[in-house]
Amino acid sequence: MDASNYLYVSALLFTIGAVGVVVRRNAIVVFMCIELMLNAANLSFVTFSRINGDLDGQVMAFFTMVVAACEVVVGLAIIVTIYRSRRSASVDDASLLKR
Amino acid sequence: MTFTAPVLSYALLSPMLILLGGALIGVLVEAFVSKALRPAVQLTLTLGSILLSFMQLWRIRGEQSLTAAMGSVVFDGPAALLQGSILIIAFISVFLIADTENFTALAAALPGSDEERHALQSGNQVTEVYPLTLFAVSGMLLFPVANDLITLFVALEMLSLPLYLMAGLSRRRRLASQESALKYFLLGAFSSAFFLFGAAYLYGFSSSISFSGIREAIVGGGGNDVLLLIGIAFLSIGLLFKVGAVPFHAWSPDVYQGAPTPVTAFMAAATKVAAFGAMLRIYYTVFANAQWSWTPVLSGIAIVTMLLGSLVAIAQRDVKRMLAYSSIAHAGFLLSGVIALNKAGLDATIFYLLAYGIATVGAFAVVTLVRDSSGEVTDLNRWRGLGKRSPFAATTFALFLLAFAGIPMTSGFIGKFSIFSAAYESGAKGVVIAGVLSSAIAAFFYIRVIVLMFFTDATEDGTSVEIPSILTRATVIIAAVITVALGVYPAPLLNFITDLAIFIR
Amino acid sequence: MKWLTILMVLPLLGAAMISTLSKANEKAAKQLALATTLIVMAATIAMAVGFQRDNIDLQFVEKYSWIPSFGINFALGVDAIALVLILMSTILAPIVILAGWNEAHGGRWSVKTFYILILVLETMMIGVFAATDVFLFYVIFEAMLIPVYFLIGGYGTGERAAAAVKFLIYSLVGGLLMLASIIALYVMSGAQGGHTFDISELSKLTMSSTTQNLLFLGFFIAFAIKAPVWPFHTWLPDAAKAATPGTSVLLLGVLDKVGTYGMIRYCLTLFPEASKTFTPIILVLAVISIIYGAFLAIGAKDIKRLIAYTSISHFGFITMGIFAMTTQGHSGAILYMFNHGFSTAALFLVAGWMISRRGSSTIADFGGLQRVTPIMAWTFFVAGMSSLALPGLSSFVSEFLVLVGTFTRYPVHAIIATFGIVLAALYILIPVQRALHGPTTPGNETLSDLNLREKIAIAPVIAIIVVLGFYPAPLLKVINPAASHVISQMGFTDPAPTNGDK
Amino acid sequence: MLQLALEVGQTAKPEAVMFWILGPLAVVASLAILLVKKAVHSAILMAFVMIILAVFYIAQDAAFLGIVQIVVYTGAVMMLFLFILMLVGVDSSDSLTETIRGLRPIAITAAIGFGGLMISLLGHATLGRQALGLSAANADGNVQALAQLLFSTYVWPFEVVSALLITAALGAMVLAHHQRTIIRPTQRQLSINRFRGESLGTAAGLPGPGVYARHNAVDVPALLPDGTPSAESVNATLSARGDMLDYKKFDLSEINTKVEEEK
Amino acid sequence: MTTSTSLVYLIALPLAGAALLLLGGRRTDKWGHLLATGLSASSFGVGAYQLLQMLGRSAEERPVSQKLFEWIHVGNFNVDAGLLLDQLSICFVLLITGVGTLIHIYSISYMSHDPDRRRFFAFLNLFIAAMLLLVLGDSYLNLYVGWEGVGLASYLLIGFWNQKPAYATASKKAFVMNRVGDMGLSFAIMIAFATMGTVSFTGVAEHAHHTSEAALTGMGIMLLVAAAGKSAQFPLQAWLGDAMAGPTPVSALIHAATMVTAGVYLITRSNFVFDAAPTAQLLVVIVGAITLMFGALIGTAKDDIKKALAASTMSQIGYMILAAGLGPVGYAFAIMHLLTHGFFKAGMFLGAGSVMHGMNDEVNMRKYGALRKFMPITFATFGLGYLAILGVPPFAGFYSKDMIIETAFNAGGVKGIILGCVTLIGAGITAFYMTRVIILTFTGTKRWDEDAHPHESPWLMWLPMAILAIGSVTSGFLLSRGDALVNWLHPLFAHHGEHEELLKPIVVSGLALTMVAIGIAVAFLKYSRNEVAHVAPENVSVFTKIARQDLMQDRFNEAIFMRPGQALTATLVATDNAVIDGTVRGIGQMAMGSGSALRGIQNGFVRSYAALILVGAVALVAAIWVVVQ
Repeated sequence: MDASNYLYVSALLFTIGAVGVVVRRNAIVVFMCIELMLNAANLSFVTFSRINGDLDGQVMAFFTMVVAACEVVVGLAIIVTIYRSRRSASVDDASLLKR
Repeated sequence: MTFTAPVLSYALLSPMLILLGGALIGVLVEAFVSKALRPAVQLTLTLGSILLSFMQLWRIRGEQSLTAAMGSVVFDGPAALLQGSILIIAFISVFLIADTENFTALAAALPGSDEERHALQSGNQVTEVYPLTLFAVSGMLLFPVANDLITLFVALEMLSLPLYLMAGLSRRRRLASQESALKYFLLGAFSSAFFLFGAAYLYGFSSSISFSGIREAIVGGGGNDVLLLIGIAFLSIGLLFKVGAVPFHAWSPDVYQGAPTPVTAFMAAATKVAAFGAMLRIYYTVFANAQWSWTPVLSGIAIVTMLLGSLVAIAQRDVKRMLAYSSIAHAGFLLSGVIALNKAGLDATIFYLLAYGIATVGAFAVVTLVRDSSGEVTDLNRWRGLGKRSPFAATTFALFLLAFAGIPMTSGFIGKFSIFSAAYESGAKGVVIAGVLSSAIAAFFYIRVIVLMFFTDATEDGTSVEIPSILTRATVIIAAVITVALGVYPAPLLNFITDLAIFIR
Repeated sequence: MKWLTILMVLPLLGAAMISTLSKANEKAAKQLALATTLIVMAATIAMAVGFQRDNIDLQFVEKYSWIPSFGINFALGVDAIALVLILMSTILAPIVILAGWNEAHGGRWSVKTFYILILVLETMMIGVFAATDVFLFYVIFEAMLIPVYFLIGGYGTGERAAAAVKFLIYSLVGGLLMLASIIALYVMSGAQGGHTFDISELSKLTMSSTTQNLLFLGFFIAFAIKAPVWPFHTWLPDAAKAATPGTSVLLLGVLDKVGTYGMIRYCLTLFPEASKTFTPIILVLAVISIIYGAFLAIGAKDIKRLIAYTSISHFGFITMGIFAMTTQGHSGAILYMFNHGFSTAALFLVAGWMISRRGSSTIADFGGLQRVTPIMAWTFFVAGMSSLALPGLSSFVSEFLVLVGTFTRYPVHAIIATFGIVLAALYILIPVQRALHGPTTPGNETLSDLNLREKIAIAPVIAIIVVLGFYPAPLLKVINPAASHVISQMGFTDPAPTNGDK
Repeated sequence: MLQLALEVGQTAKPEAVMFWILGPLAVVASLAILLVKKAVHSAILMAFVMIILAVFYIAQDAAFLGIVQIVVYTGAVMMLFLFILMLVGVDSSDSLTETIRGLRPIAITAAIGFGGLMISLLGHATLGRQALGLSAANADGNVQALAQLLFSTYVWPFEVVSALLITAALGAMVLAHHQRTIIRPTQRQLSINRFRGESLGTAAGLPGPGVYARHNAVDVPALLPDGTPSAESVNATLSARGDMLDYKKFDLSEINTKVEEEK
Repeated sequence: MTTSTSLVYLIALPLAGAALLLLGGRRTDKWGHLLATGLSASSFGVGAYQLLQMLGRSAEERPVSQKLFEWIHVGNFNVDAGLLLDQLSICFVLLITGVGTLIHIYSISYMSHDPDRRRFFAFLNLFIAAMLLLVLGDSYLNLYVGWEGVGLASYLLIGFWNQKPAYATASKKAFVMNRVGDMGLSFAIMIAFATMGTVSFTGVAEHAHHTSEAALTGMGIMLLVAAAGKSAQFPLQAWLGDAMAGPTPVSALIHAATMVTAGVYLITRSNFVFDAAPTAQLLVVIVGAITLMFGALIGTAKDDIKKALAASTMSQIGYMILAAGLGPVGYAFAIMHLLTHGFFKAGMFLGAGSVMHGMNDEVNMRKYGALRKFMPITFATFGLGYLAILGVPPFAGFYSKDMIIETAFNAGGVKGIILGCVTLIGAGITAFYMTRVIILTFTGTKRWDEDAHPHESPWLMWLPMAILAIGSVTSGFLLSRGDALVNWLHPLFAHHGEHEELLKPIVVSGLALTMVAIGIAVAFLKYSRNEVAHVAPENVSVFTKIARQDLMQDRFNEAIFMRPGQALTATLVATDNAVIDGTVRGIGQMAMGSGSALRGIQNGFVRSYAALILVGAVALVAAIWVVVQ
């Protein structure tokens, strides 16, 4: 089987994630879509790692996971704070700042 | 399988290590020092770490090494200059952060709740901002010296995460502040994903995640460039997002406005230095040989960025938003230094970064001074007649604006001149013309603010200017002095930069 | 002796001393400012005495390294053109201060600030003419906008803020165009043997004609805005109307000269070929300025705007003289710059006194002043005569030289421009008739005549106007070598008498 | 098409089968994330996609990552998401109608353009070198090889990531931790306060609202034995909100408290 | 050429007087007029001395020059402040200082009640100085200084009573129309410099013969324009009538005897140009002829005594210009008529001033009448002037005017006949309107207002009148005796071949006298026999109406220059604001507008921002796709 097929999946997942960020209003879902994008990137790393025959890509993917975990902590903390203040998790409600 | 222990050259890493150590101690201080003592201890600790870090940096400024941390970190002249600039900016920004009026007393408390009121009355302070700042600064120091994609990504997140958090800690208008944190965070993470995706393709193209490996792959050629181009494009999105280039700029006005002003100052100045530092290294060393592919696109982005930043700034009614758009325009100017891709461009960009960063901190510092009973007043209409009520604030603000506008005798002019001449030298005449044009547009709104402050009479509600704390005043004065000094006699710094700013590969 | 540096430092010292005074001590600030400018004037005259007038090289040259990495020097030096303009500036400064003794009082800020700004401006006025490094010139060219901006916006009248902004924006836009050209020059100098901003080095650059044309335009438009040449002139009437009379004198008398001075010093020297290419267009613009400025002056209802428009007309003459490329035109233009400084000063200062007494600058509000305030009226009249270039007054010599110099090469332009002298009679005599003649109209009966201070201030101006009208030789002897040097460097020789091609 | 033609040995066929089953599933599931209304469902689908990715990792000789993906990512991170979803309201479902004008067409066009272009570009990509498998790199075992890299070549980022973790923890603390600004009194302290106070008047506890009052409502103060209304008897929140009725008008001291004996 | 060091005093003395009186202010009120008169007289003395010196030298040695100082030296444009006194200028010097001094004396009394008398004398002195500079300058540029100087002095003196708006307007009009002429002089100088490389009289004279006719014609026409402006010749004649707003001595000095004759001087002085440019010369003649008739016709309809005299001046100068245009043969006669005219016209103006002085400054002749008895001296001096202007032998005008008529006839061909007839008819009309003035003013019944108390003027006023009257009587005879003036001026002009005479001199004189007699007769019939209406009658012919309105000259100027000029000014003012400033503002507003529009992108929704990033990414990918394809 051709390993590049994984790349196509990765690209599709990345695209879907990116669109999700744009179309979904729930902050948590938006954030999940970002996670999907990160996962897609990871899949590319792993695939390229296999193609290139070295493990640097896997190391990078590992770091991505760690960093993503940190990001999730911070991000969810922010979302919760906003939710507590506004009683809403919709990103559209947070639009005081504009123009 | 044998394991060889890694060798780290601690001397070269020490500026970062000192800061990280300071941050860790700061976390411990949060846990163990009594509330009353914390602000003073944290402030001393933070300033001490930055100072120590700077002193260490000064000692090693002449060093060059590609293997400072097993190849993850490169240390050379530009690295020293950029790190030094970040440390200077951070140092005076911390003065602003130390002003108690800017941060919420208790971030977890609901806006407007009893709990918040109690916290305010008890003089509570979120002293955690100090270690967060130190973490951010160490991330910024790491960003321009990173020498592989992993370190670059980690540094990017390391400078971003504390800033996401700090953006939400404003004392007044907390809903807006939290909103800015959310926006900054979501968009930041979104752009990180692009960055990462691009990194993956660069890795796919070059079979290496180290900069040298990627550069060799570019020089050596091989297959076609599709993977490389995608990699460059997406990696650039992440970097351009950080510097606020159009069309990846949309976060910055909102975040600049919503975040506590000291954080805005710090973010606007230091992040730019770090991000442009990283860009310089990447484009000047890694992507240099693929110049044909990215200079046209980057030129287009630079032109659009300058023009849009200047044009939209004209229509702003809020001083922080106006400064945000101005910083977008400046990102465009700085991009022309990246495009230049020559020694003059490197020198000019580094000089511009320092000059602009310091003036930015100064300008935002003045913004923190203009207050009424309910906090900072950022509505430009209420800045009318400021020159009468507070000559100090108005005069220094005017000076910073003139520096932004690039009027001679200010650092901004030398910066603009050097960066445009570098860009012109490289043949990017369109960028220079757009730069000149947008400077003209930009001058319009800077002058409008000066008119507002000096030539119009105050409205009824009379914004009062609080007597600034010594530290804020110090920031303003230091920034003003440096801005003028670099405008009148920039030769020493320029020579210093010229001698030092040589990338090693 | 480092004359030029001394000249530039002296006003700054004065400003520093004034800044130590308390705000309430207005009188001391004024006296100190006056004393400083007088000392500067004396020093300038002392320097001018030592000027070798047959030496076409730069004199009193000084050079200090400023920003070595860009090849920028703090380089000063004067030739005859610069010397004459510096002389004019430093003579005008004390006159302006003395004449506008009280004009700082209506301002937004203290009297002290006003004089600090004036003195800083004087330093820059000297520097801008003395600079021989293009970068230094540009720095001062732009930086001097700032004090003027605050002088107009802070101490002016009426729509002062808007006028100040208009002035600044116009100038900045022009300046930025020039900056683009300077950058190009800098880069080219780097490619052709090392970065430099030395004007004589830069003039040796080789460049394609397209490049030269574009760079020329960058410089020229900046200067045309400054000068101001039609159609870049609309800032001037507003600024002149809003500014205090003293500021207006410095604005029209000195600052605008930077534009015409720049045309000679930078446009012609750096881009001789492009100058030739654009000469036809520029001459047309100059002629339009002459006629257009005159017509608008005739149509002006406000006395300050009127004077501003007359200046547009006069700057048209100067520009025409510069680009006529004959020694007569050139010398005439340079002399015109000097003379215009004084005739405009006279007009503006007297107009300023009239306005401050009457509380209005609308011409229609005056009437019959000759009976009420004869001395003021007559000084205004003399100033007006100088403005319309009456023979025997200084402007005539220069205006006629410009015309005759232009005629030998461009007869049609000169003929059209000459119609300006009829229009000049109208734009001066109309306000003279309305304001000075006729019955004394209500509101003017109790105006007071010039006091001693004002007489002392205006006397030297009138004296210079009259003396130079009859005896311009001392100045012309200084100017001529420089003017013919420029012309010959451009590769021009004066047209020989044609005898009608017989 | 990438000239990868990677020989994956005996696993070739099973991997292809696995890929062609799970690949489309992953795409469909992720699409579903966008389309389902309830955030919880999105989260479940997300976890599903992650697990599929973990399988992909393992299939591509990244066993360690596959495990980490399941344990850390799916197990911890996604659970954190779910936890927060519970906090925010698990039942809440989003409306999927677009409220920002013009955004949806832009998003769809961008998505199709982006996906289409990316796939088209990948189709054009060439590597210019031989594609290798990981057999050599993983010779000593995947985990060992990764450890070798992590603790030598990438030790610096590895160390630095710790700072990131601390930042995250600190950040969560800052935003979520309610520091006590007022020390909550202990039972003992309360007792002391009650009995060692200035008067013993309230030692027996505060009267409830409405007691002896003229009305039996929570916003009507109780009457003390002497007929005066007691402000303390009404909930502080009500007083703060100004919802309490003016207690003065319930004062009985002004009317004659002496009850006439019924004859 | 002889050099001298004393020429400068001619100018310096009156100039010093002007400066002293103007700067001295009220302190000089008491003796200022005396000083001014004295200085003018001493200037006359210097002039007389120079004449004596000159007489003592041979014809070639007579011109005297003096270089004062270096004036304008630029490249090959070299003009020094230099003076030249030759046979031509000495005539003018003596006329100016002589008549000028008399008028100073007259003014002492005439202006004695004016609080600003000192200023008046200052201006008179200024005028004398400027006029002397005009005739003494040795180059066109020096002449130009005097030329504009007299314009200025004239402006100041016409507007001396400028508190009256009409007077102020009149002075402005004079100055502006003079400036049109000055423009012509500027052009002439420029042409001279461009073609001959010199602007001095001697230089131009040397170069003239080898310069193309086209250039000389251009220069000549421009000189004619200048002359027309200063001498109130067609088409720049309109200002002279209004200039009568000034005090009467001014009219006598400037607008009769001296300044208005500067045009004649200029043309005569430039004889070398006109001699080589026949076209220009022809134009001079035409202008002279037109003005001659023009002035005469206006003169017939004016009721204002000064305006009638002004019209007469215009007409007489037309004679001179015509004569000057006839070339070498006419120059001397032009100068002769100029001199005699200087005497009799100045005398008549002073007479008019005397009348006005006695009549409460009334100028309307219809309110005079029968003043002969009350002002005998005035009547006598005025009458002598009248006879002189009519050309009755042996009064001055007879010699000068007859010569001009004669020369006109001799100009040859049709041109000669036309010119001769014009000059003859002009003489007749002159007789008519001058007789009308005499009748209306001095004879008939009194038509004064109630409060008028006519009386003879004091001696200080009538003495100058008397002296001038003597001049009116004798000057013609003296100057033409033995062709004294013609021979005197002869060295300056090109020699002319003898023309064949069309008519014998005696025939011309006869014809002229006949015309004069007809004119007088018509005037007698019209005015002496009928009662003169107090108010100008309205039921008059169209021609009279037009003549009263100065032959529509003001209307013409208004329609052709003033209105379009005002419209142009208004248009330009509007254009400046709307178009040029509007463009600038428009650019500003465009920037503002686009700024506001672009703000719309920043709609506050984080999802839009993300979409923007996504779109940016798509754009980048698309760019790559394009590159790769």
